[in-house]
Amino acid sequence: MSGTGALVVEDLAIAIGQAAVVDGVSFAVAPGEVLALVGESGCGKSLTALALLGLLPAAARATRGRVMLAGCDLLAGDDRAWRAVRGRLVSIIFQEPTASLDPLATIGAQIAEAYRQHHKVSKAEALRRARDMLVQVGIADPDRRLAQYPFELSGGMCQRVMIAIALICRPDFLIADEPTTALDVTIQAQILDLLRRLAAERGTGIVLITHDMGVVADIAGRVAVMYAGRIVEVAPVDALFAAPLHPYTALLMGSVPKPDAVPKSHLATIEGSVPAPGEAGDACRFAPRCPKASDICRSQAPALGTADDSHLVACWHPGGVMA
Amino acid sequence: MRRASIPPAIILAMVLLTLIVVLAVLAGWVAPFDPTRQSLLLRLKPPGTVTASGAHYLLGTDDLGRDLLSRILYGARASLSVAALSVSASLLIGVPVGMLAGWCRGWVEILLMRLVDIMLSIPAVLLAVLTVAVLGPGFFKLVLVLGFTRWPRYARTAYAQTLQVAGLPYIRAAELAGARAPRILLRHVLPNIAGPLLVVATSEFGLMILFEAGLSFLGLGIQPPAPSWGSIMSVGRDYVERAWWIVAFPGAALFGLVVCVNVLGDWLRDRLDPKLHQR
Amino acid sequence: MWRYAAGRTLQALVAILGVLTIVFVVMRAAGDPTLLLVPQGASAEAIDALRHNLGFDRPWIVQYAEYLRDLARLDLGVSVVQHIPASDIVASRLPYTLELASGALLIAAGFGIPVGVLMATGRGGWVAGLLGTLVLAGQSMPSFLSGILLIAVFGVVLGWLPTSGADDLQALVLPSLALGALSMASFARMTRIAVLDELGRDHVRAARARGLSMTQTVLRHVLRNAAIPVVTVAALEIGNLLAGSVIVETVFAWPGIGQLAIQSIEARDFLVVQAVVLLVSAVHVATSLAADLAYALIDRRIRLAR
Amino acid sequence: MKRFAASLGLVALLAWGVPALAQTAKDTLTVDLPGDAATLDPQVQWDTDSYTIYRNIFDNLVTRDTAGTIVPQIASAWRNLDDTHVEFTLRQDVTFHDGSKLTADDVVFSIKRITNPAFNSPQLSQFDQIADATITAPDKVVLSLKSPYPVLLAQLVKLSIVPKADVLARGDQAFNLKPMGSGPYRLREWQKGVQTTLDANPGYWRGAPPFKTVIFRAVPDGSTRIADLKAGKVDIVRGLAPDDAIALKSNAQLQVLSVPTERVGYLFINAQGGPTTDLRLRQAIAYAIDQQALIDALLQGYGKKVTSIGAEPIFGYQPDIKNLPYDPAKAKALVKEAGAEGRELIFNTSPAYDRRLVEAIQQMINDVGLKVTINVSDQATYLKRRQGTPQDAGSIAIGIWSCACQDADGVIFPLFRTGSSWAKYSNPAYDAAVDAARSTLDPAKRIADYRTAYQILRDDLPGIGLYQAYALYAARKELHWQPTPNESFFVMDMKWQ
Repeated sequence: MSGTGALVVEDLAIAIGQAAVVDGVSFAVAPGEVLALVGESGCGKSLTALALLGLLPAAARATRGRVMLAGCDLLAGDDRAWRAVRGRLVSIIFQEPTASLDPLATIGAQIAEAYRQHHKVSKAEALRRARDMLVQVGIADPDRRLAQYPFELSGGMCQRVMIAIALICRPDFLIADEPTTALDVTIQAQILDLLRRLAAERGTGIVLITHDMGVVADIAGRVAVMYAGRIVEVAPVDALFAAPLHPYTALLMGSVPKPDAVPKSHLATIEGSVPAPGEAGDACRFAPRCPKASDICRSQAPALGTADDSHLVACWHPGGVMA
Repeated sequence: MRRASIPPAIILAMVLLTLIVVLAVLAGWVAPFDPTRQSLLLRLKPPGTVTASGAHYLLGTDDLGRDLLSRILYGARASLSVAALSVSASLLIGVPVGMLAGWCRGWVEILLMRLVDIMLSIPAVLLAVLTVAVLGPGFFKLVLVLGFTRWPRYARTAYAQTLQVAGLPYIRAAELAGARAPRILLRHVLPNIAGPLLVVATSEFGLMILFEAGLSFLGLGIQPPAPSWGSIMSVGRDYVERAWWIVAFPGAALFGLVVCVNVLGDWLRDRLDPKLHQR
Repeated sequence: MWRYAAGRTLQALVAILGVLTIVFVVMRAAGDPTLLLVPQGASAEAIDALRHNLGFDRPWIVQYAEYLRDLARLDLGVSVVQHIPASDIVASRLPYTLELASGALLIAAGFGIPVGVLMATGRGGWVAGLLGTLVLAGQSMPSFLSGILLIAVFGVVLGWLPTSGADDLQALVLPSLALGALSMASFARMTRIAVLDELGRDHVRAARARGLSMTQTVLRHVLRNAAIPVVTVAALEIGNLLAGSVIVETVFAWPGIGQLAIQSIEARDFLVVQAVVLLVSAVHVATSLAADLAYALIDRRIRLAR
Repeated sequence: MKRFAASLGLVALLAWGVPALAQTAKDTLTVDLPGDAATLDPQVQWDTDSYTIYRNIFDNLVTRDTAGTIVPQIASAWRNLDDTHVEFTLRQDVTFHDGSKLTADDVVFSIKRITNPAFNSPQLSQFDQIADATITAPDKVVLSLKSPYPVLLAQLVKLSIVPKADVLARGDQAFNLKPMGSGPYRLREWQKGVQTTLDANPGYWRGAPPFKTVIFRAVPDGSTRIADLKAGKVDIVRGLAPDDAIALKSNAQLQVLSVPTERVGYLFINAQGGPTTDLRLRQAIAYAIDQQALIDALLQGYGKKVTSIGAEPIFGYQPDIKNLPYDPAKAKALVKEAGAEGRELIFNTSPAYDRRLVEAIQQMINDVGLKVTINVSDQATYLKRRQGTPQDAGSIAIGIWSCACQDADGVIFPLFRTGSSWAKYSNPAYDAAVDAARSTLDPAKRIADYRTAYQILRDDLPGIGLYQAYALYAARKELHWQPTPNESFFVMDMKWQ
């Protein structure tokens, strides 16, 4: 651990055009911690992840907030500053491992490239380190793999390669954006295991983005629930599973089968649809779908407030279980 | 994101293009002279010439003493309609052929695509010259010739795109749901392949004007004395030193048109391209 | 794969035969060369006699059968105008055509591709806009005009380059520019689309996430991938450049296939036209075949990877 | 981008570094022609570019001097034995480029070769009146004719003498590619489609040729030819437009060489098909055309008004039989009288004819109440139509005619004689006159016959003479040369000072 402290996101807002798609998101990840960022697709969690690395697509931009690492605001930095961070302090892995590798470059070249980007070493030296890294992520026969092209590898293998790329510079933080969604079940477990060990043994702080509560239950330490661009609840995983305070979380939980059931599960359908960005006005964004919505919900958005020391929720009527 | 504001360059291009089209359509009202009216005593007069009788030649005269401005305005009509009609003709032939080949596969594909190969490998200029020789010259024959020689490019694009799109899950779903092929092709495939076709069509638009110009240079374009931008320029090139205005003005007009059409084509394609909107 | 290649080759041969047949028919429909060969004052009888002796009064189908028979023996016939085997005439022009086509391709790709990359990566930048506009200028000037302007400026006024002819490599510069300018815009737009496409892919984002700068990413990961569609279209452009150079060759007195083709058509020198068409369509069909085969090969890999 | 600019600069530097060729001793004359020679065998191709080149390699039986008079070349003298037999006396001091002597055998071979129908010479029609050629003495050849043929000598100007032994030894095809003659220049290299290089024949019987080397380049575009000349790449160019000639006059290093030729610009009017079968319309067209305006404005004076289809250098031309004058009012009246206002006339043409002339004539005829539609096709199609049936030939067409024989027999005979492929006109009286003029050797009688013929043409108007065309060349100032009315291009007659 290089000891840069926590990765802190404060009041982050992202807009596409005039529409705010992420609005006032704040959270922090400590070294060695696994924070799960959960929510339906389109809730802004992937954009938040990309913002942490300054990789927002051209159409989107961060309009407010800070991303603090080692006392610096990354959002205030220029591209050069970002490049120093990416891959060295913070890395990211994506949902589609096969698509995330350059189809025309060898595995070895791509891993070595990541190392050489931040270390002045020879190609041979970088390749040696790439080989070590492949071993660490559990790839057998690393020498052969180094010379292979992505299309010759399976999806799970590719994700291991992605992780190897992400970790080769020993970053303090790893953003994992739905890392297992595209993989089949057994591989999924192996990858999650790899991430868990990473956090435990290396002290890497992990932000795990997922919509899969099963995955959350499996490895997360803390959970932040996002809904329509806002964080609606933050809690340690046990507390959240024991007593979700936000109606949305509760609904999400309700849709999760018991841990011993099939692990790959999705959110149950929740009636109604997410409001389009900018459409909600001042109201609580969940109000249209919320069974407990009252007048105040429809006129004023609730702030993220403390329910108990480690449990935060943004709701006018927190707690209780729905009928 | 869906309603991203239109960049000023695009607005400028739209305005310019509209202006050119409107002027071409209104040539009969706007043009100060009959574009074919010669005056052998007023050959090669520079822009701004005013005769004793008070006739004002704003852009000068050509080698037969005709008013250049009027010729350019009428020429716009000819050039634009040649380009528009021949591009439409190529689209009408090429796109169905390409889509059919990409959709049906099998012998239909082989037959159609080999036909495309045949047409593509006959040098267009040669075919054009030969066809003019056989059919005789004329505006609609010219359009036919151009449309007939250029459709394979659209067919190839439509074919490649249809191949890609036909494999997409929702197309298969529509097929499984019992939708008929023509409906699927029209409703689901066509909108998906429109972007690349648009790029081809906008590229070809300018090329068709140049193509007509080339035929004019060889003496086989729009029949004289009717003007087209190409024929004006092919005359003017012989007078580049003595009467620069004959090539300069239609050249500038053509440049403006080509830039506008291409820029708009690229912009429309980007808007139609689903990939650029994801992420 | 071999089966596919063999089938495609066979189809290609049929396609070439198709081209020859179409051109044969259109050429005959356009009339024979007798009137062009005789002096102006020749009597009607003299004209008919020459036409008969040259065999142009026989039914087309007989002439066609004869042509096919000779073709099968790899005999392309003797030009009625030049009294030399058509194959010799075409062969003597081929090197010039190849030179000009490569020169033009170099110019078109050399300018078009970088501008296309700039247009795709630096979207909205005024430099890219300016360059893009310049490239489009190439597509908006007829080559008979750009050609004579290039000659006037670089040949006459500045005296830097030869005004015409094909004596040396210097003489290649201006015609290549004039011809290449026409395809430059195609290359730029194609590259722009291919690069935009590639920039939208996950592996580009992944490369950026490793700390690569935009430039590094484009150079190391985007260009190579974007090259595939660009090369395919470039292959199609080659066919275009081979024969599309009629006017450029005429203006610069460049003795290539294009000039030969138009002169032979105008002279109704059937066998030379057929020989030119045979060559051009063979090259064209071969490049298209190569592109298809390459695609079939690459496609399997890409599809697996994506 | 930068690198390209740099290499462009480098290329420029290299070009700059080549020292300008010293102008003192002129070794090489470089000529730009519109096209390459189709063949160099002088007996199989008769197009201007080919003969411009090959006539410098070969000698002809007879030739014309600068004034246009027929003078000896290989034949030193000739006389008519009777109406159908001509005896030629041959020079004995002429050798081919390989050193072999040019003999009567070669002359007879050349005549028999070109007149052999199986040889398929397109020029056959120029010589098909020759029935036989026989050697009567080592230096004497007698030509026997099918009938009295007054233009024999004028046609023989176009007969090049080829070496029998060489042609037979190497075959026609090889001879075409590397021809050998007895002329002032011999072929060094023929780069097909590019250029032809000739070397001087130092032992030429008429003296040493003026330049050691002559290069004929094929440059199809007129503007490029002028650029070549201005850039100093070439010394003389053929095929100059009048407007370009005017533009070049201000250039101190260049000159325009021009001469009125035997070539005549005329307007064909279809008397057998379409609206112009009505004589009144043909007359209206004749009244509608302002010859002088065409010559002044479009030909810039490089053309001379003619009164009928002919010109000064042509034997039989009648300057006093006048065209109808320019009188648009009369033309309008005639159109009205014929009830033909707004009738459509097809004006067939090809890129070979000056587009501006065509458009100007269109306007002139439109101005008197007819409606002319221009129909441009390539030359082959144009010829097919023009020489096809009267219905296909269109109502009017421009022609620029030369028989290279300077005789009315080569002009109005093929144009209007019944049965000729060009004629869309038939008048027995006219036929009788031109037939008579063709079959007598008496110049006075021939003149009288052509007078009759021209009078009939003026009355019937199957065509109108427009102007006598000029041959226009642009050259470096140092080149001294007088172009000739028959448009020959003999380097032998040039000088560099």
